[in-house]
Amino acid sequence: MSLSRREMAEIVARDIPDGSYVNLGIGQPTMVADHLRPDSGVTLHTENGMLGMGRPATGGEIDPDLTNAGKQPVTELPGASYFHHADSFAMMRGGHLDICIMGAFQVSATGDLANWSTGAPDAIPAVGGAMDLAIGAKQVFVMMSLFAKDGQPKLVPECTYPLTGRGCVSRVYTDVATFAVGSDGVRIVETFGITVDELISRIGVPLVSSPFP
Amino acid sequence: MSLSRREMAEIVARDIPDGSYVNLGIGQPTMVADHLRPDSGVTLHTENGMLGMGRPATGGEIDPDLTNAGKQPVTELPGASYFHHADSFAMMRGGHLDICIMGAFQVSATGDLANWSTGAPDAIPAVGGAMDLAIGAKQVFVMMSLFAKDGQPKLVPECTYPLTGRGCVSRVYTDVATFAVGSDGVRIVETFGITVDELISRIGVPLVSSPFP
Amino acid sequence: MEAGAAVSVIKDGDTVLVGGFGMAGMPVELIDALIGHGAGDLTIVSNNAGNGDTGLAALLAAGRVRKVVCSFPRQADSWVFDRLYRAGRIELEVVPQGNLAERLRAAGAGIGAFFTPTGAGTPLADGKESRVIDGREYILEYPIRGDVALIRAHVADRLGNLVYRKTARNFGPVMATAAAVTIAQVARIVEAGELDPEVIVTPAIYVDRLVPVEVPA
Amino acid sequence: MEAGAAVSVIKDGDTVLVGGFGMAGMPVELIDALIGHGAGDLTIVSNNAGNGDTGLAALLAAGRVRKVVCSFPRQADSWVFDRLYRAGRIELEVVPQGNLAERLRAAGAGIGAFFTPTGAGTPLADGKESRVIDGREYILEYPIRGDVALIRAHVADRLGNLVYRKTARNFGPVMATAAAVTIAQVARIVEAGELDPEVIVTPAIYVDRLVPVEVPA
Repeated sequence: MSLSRREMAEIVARDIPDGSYVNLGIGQPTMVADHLRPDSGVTLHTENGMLGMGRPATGGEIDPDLTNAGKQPVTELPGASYFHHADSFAMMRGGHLDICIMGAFQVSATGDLANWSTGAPDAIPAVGGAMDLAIGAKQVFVMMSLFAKDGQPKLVPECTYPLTGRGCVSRVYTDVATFAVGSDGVRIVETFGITVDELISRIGVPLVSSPFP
Repeated sequence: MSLSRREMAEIVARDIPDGSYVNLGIGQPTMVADHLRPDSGVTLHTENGMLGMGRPATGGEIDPDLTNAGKQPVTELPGASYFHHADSFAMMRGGHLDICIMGAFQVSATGDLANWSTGAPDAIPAVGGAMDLAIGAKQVFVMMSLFAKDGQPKLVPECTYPLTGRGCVSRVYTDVATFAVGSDGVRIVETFGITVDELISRIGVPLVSSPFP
Repeated sequence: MEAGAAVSVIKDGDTVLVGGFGMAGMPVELIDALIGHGAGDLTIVSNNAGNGDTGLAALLAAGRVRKVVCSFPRQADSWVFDRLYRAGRIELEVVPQGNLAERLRAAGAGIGAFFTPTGAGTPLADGKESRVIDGREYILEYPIRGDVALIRAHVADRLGNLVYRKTARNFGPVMATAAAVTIAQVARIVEAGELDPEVIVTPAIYVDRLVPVEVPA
Repeated sequence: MEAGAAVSVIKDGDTVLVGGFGMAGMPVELIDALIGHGAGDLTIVSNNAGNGDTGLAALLAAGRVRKVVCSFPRQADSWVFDRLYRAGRIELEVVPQGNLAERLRAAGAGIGAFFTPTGAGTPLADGKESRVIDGREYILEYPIRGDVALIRAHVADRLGNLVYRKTARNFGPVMATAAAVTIAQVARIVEAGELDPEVIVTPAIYVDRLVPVEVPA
């Protein structure tokens, strides 16, 4: 059976090595935090200027001066630090984060990412920190459903939506399979309720079924 | 009579507007600090990472972690702040300091500054922060004797020593005259024990004797 | 200084840097004073383009803004900007958030331009100079300077040294360096020497005017 | 971690960033450990090129350094460097101090290159790309990356968050961002949470190894 959003978050959390520095993008990726072991030593970065972000704040904990990148109130863990926006994005752009996790409209076979604009002519362009996140970590993990509502695959030979970053995605976590994107192509890491043959038949991207080394 | 080094420092101090942010270069310029009125509101910057530097430290005040750019122990004034080297030089390069005061080997009629190297073939090149200071303030004041030991003027039509910065000097304080360097040439602001005619005869730079506007 | 007097330095046509990320660090009282002051034809540089009907959104609604430079104008409650944009009554320059922060820093730091990997190969790089350095593609970005910066800090001393609170720090420190005149609203002003010199985030050299704004308890 | 074990990561041929401005912030014990460790053919990036016969000067005297990148090698007591340089036994790249700091920052911040006004029109710009931007001449400078940074801070927490003391801060924070491995010697290590998150200068993400070194009272 295909994965629920919660199960996807569990799978991603399992793949984050202990002690990693991680940025969780807005939306679905924030759910990953719920599945990190407290003793994992994983430190969360939020691009609005903090390392050591804790869980969402509730009730009396809510402080309007302490939010995540989605502008939701959060808490602070022991050992946290604050810094300004230029320092925060220097940390990202400089490749110091181990993993960024983002949603996507499309990912290409060469790891191109499209997640900021559908290119609709009447859309108001808004990119936020997406392009900085895309190039700003040693690894970029994408979380998305593999198929759009109209059944079209979102893992594609080449993105048709405007790009967020080129060749930046290393892993794609979807509801029916996890993929590793490398210089030699896209490999299936794991499937969930779908056969490799069916995956291959429904996606126009050449897939390698051998386990990722 | 020509000015002593102490008198030169007094004259420079007099020309620093109240409330200015000022960097005093190594050597003679540091003497300017002794002549600033305590109520002048002048804040001293030292490029090794401090605003609000106080007088030299003595005795028990000496702290090896608190020095000026000449690596001499100094003190801290109320309202001081510390910052790292990239921030300190960003402050300079960004034009936030009002005045930098430096020594010089030569200054040209167009405000070129030469003060880091005599170009001697066997010299070990060493620039420190000189080039950053030269371009790093709204105004650059130079303090120097007008004539070298061999009698050659150090205010010259064109520098023969390697440059520190181009067109950066706005005032030249010497033992026998103060000069203002502007886009229209070099004007004599004040003379000390020398006539304007003698100055003109001893310097190969066209001088304007009218008061600086 | 009173907020109205502080913002009176802003002239028609000015570029105004406005701190804040959402409401954290947003200098609401300074923006309100700017609305009261009346300057128009402004270019606003800020991370967002206004929320709801207050603050930046109110400034936009008052017709004072010619152009917005920001990373993320489109939000659930950005209806004022959305309406003006769709009506062709406001210009928009979208800048990736990190490039926005770095362009502001470059302005403050005297950097003429810099090569950034962010945005390379995307539509936001269209028309920009690009270059491959050590096998990676970069685009050339230029400084964003402000005539005035409006920021919110936590505590100032009388000289203008600033400390911030938590993630409300965000754009304040870089914007303070990038504008000819920086106006900071703060919850409290203390004497010089009361802030530990080791913890000052924005040195006083970057701050021109202080406006105390009481924070509701 | 003990100093010797910490610096054992340094290999022949590495580029080592060494903090400090004169003795303020100089990681003397880490340099001593590096001398004991024995790696050679090093490129040292530091503001100066050693003073007297200890620290960096001793490393140079031991013949371990192929090249020095610094702003100011020539000092009253830099006889070790002077001798090696005049004997043609060491390479020197002189970089204006602010360009040195900014090139280190660029390495840490993922900036591919930047245009700086410092040095334009001087012999240190020879052979460098230059460009006039808004009427001012700039030269293009590239990042300086280190394999290892050796820095001295004041207090660390167990995660590696650092605070510094006074002007001993100098190059530490930028060098920490610019190296693959950053080793900090500190006077004291406290528990996570004991340092105020608002005052941390170097976040733990930049620090790989901590070496406590007792400071003589």
